[in-house]
Amino acid sequence: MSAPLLRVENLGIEFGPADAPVKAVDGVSFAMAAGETLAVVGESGSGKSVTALALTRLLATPPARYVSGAIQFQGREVMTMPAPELRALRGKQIAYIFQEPSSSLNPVFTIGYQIREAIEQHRPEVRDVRGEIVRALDLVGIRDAATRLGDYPHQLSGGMQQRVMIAMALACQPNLLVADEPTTALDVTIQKQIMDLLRELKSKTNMAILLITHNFGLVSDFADRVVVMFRGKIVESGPTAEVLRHPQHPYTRALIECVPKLGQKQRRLKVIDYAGIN
Amino acid sequence: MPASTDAAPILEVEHLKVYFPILGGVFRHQVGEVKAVDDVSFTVQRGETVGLVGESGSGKTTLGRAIIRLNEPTAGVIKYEGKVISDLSARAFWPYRKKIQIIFQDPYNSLNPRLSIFEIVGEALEIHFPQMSRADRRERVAGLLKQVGLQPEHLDRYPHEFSGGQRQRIGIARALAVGPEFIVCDEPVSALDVSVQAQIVNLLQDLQEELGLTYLFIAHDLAVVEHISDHVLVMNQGKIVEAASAEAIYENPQHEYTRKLLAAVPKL
Amino acid sequence: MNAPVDESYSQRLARRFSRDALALTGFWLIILAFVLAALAPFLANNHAIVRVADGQISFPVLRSLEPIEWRFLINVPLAGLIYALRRPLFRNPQRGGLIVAVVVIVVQIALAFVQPYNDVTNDRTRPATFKLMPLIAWSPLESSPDALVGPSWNHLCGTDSTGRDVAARILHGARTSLAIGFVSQVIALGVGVTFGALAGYYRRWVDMVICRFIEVMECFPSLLLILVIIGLSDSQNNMIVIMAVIGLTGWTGTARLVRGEFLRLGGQSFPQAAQALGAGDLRVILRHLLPNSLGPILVTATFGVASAILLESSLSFLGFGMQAPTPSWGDLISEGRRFIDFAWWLVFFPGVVMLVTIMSYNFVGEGLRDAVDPRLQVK
Amino acid sequence: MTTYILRRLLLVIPTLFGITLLTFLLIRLAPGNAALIKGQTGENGGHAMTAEVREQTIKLYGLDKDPLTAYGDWLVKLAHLDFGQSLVDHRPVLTKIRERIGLSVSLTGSALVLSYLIAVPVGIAAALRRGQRTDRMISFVVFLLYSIPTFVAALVLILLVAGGDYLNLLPMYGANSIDASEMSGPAWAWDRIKHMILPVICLTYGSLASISRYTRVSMLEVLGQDFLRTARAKGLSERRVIFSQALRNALIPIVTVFAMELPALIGGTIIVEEIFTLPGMGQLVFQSIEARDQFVIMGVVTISAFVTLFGYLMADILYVLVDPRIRFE
Repeated sequence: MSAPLLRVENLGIEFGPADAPVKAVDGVSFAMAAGETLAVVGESGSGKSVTALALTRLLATPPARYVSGAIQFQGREVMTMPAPELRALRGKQIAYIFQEPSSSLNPVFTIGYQIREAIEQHRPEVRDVRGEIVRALDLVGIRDAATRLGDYPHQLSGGMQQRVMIAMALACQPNLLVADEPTTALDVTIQKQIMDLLRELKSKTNMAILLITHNFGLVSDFADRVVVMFRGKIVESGPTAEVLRHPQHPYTRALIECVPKLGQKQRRLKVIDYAGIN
Repeated sequence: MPASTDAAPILEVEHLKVYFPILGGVFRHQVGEVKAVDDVSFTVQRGETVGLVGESGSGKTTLGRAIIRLNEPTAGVIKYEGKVISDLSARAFWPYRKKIQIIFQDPYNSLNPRLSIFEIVGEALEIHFPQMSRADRRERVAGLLKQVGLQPEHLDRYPHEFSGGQRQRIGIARALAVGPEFIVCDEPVSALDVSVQAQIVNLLQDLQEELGLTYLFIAHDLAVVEHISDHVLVMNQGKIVEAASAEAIYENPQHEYTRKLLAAVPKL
Repeated sequence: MNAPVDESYSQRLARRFSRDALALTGFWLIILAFVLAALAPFLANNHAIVRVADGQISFPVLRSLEPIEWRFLINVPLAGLIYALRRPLFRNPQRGGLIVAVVVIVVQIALAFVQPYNDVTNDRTRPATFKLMPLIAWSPLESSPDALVGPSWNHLCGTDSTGRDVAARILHGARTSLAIGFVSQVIALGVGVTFGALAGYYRRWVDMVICRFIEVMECFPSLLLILVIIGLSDSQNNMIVIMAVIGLTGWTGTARLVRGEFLRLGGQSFPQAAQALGAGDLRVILRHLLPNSLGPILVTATFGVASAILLESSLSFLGFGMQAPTPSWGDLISEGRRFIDFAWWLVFFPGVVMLVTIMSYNFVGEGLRDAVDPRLQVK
Repeated sequence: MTTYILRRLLLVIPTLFGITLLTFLLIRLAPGNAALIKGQTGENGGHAMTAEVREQTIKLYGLDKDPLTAYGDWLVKLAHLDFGQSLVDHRPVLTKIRERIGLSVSLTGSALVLSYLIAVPVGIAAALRRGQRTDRMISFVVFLLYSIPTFVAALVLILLVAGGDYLNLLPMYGANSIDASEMSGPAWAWDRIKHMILPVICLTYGSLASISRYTRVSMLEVLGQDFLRTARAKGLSERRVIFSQALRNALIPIVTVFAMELPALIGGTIIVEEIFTLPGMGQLVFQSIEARDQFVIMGVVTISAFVTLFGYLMADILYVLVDPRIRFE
């Protein structure tokens, strides 16, 4: 295999006062190959979202502080990248979709305009921007795309809003899509639609996906590899099937076991014994 | 339906409707109505857990709130221990507030941030047992905290000093303070991490065993509902589309919507 | 995020507030202004604080005090002392407030029988073996032979057209100005909180009616309304009338705010939990909703005090000020403006004092707003 | 959207009634008139009331009738904008107001525009540098200005730049020079502008604080929103993120707060017109209050309230027009 698409090494991010820092991310290292799907699984406060935002230095400093580490995307160092280059990376190479589609879209601009912004920013060569926007909306399964261009975000349902977010992210054909809990705010049936859409898009393009989630269930038939985070550290990583079937780390095991499973009625749920985790 | 139906049910809901008016037009007159709960009937036996599952907007929360009279029913009858409680005045309903209680979803805004844990849990006692002395109240609240897995030292702390799971325990202690028989659990674990969710679910089950409580357990997570419930009601657009035992819902779903819901749950 | 976990809401407020240097300075300046105003008779008076003559020690300044000043000087330290000692003194410290109230009322009744002295002696000129005069040895209403003289050691801020000491008048006028700001806002708060709470809690038609009422009141420019009310009434423009009129025309902002807070908090589940427990409306309002709206209420009240002091000065300028025994700062400034060409001190000193006070209130308000508004917290 | 606007228009009706009721009560309960109702003759605030004045007062406000009929009659008169005649010069109140309203409107209008032009950029600058020295400086300066009573500022300005001992750049008082009637068009306009500079400054500086602080809060609120993260993640420049994405959201509430400034500005004209002897509504109402010319007072009060109400109405409609969340409901 050639050089990895993304390599994160010893990433460390802190919040709070310098004398009593909260280590949100503590020595995290992982790599992704082009076209690969990697899932980062962890509970709230595990540092998974912070890691995702750090990939293009989207965390505001302050309050965040990058204390250590290197992030290489296609061989280029992101941590020291000057601002114009960084902006060219964001959206063009690495695109994001977020947890809450309703607050992630600007309420005062039409969805067409918000997609247009991305295209105009990164693909100035495109002549027929409108056609490109319609194509992007078509791709994510929004019917009558040409007439929905002028809609404002609040006129769409949550699932539709997330589709718009995906269309916006894909409009510049990024090499990496970071999906930060893309379905947490949505109902299960909508969640299934969005996940099916992502799976379909993944098969169409050679885009790598970094899926941030707290739900092991979403991971099993979606990700190639899994990284499990706990309190800012990676406690386990490996191929998805491997990790799910034979979790090595007690935290991973406990996390999988404490979730009730349909059709496997237990009398009591397993509870994570934090004292037993190093 | 349960095999042992000889005992009278603790709660009977018959043809319950909760409609909210849609005001519109220049004069804000009623131009329509949201049928949040639309002709719903079911019964709950003493000591069992009935799970109520549905997606957002299905009316499950409105149904739960109607039982404890946080929403006024539009039509239909709610009977508690055989007595109709849905048409009681606020004053006449008051005694039932000791018997029926509720646990809320969001552990972050269900506790008054300006009150200490003693004040929050003790308020229930202040309201229903005004003759109780402060010392007795403190003792009782300390006991309740222990019962839900917190320390009596937490008595004089404030909500923001607690984690989400601990707050949910405080909410449970508040509901237990008046000694209820029936508790509406309105998505009590939806906002929690999976590991904390397991703790709270176990706690609820322990309390049920210990105190003989009856639960109406509302959630959108089918797996959690299946785990905790004896019977499951599936709600969609204000109606109960399927009611069956927890096993049957999974083994042999009857309604198309239930099947769709089951299919959408990611499998590990 | 970086906050210590074990601090209460008010501690968190205090911490955020005290990070703001301007607000903190403003806060202490206001405290200073109130202390100076309370101690005005001891700071500017023609009675000596201590006087030794004919082998006798006397404290003439005490004889110059009005009954109300006596009450104030006895009650405030007394109340403070009882409150400070409530833990060692009482079995149940929670009742401390009640005991303070009882003691204060008893003292009030006792003092009602104290006859005021009507003492017009002037210790500045009276001979004595030893005397300690106040910092400013002039009473606010006393005329010296030197009219319209500039600042000097004798008259720190100069004298006015009838020879009265400007510094003494500013110091005593502080009471009037501070009281107007404070009392009028207490009135405005009372009305505003009541209407806002009713509208935000009961919603529906109550809200509808109250919102219309607020809108009606807001359509009248308050200065105009106050002028008309005072202009059309025949009563003497005493302090109470001015305070009441400013308060009764200035409550709409508070009402809107409280209404908004109640609507917001009503959507959260803790008031609903109380209702589910069978708590009555009054309990939900007073124990759950109101305490959680206090921060923003405090903010508007603070800004309100500043604008009330300004408003009163405008009234003085227009000739509709009050006829109080001691003039407000606004009165001093508008009296002085006729001589502004050559006696700058008449406007300058009261102007600066008023400016600093109003700014202090505004900075405190601004600091509080930054501290209480969760929407403004840095993410 | 249309129903929203119609509904807003409809809500004006109860407010209008409220305004008329309040003004009616003000007169009815004024001590002098209260005495008249009881049939007592006597003094009205030191001025002996002539029989003719008494009669007019009784007739206009229906003091001899029961309150309800009297209020009805008062409403009918209001509908015809009949405010009666001035007690001082016996001219119709409406005519007197009409002569003077133009000046006051241009005064408040220019002050409003000017304060927006200054305060909005200042507020944005403060928000972007929150907690830094610029923010604190701006905060200090706008509150310093706000804390100066209008009349003090006016006196100082006159002393410094108009006709006083220092600079003599601008006229001290009046809306025009004495010889203005002989001036040509442009010269007359320039003369008018020169007369307006100081009054407009005096009206403007006080409202800088509220508008700039409002802008700051509005902007800070938007700066914490998730969609700005989306915009940054798209690769937009920081300038674009703030001046296109954030500002558009922050401005929506700001453009509509102008109505809240109106009452303060109208109050301000009383002082400013009095000091600069400008023949506007503010001066009219002040002189009328001093002369206890109650018909003129009530006319001005009612019309000011109507104007403010119209401002609120415009603000609300503007809000609907600029905020897509309401526009497409």
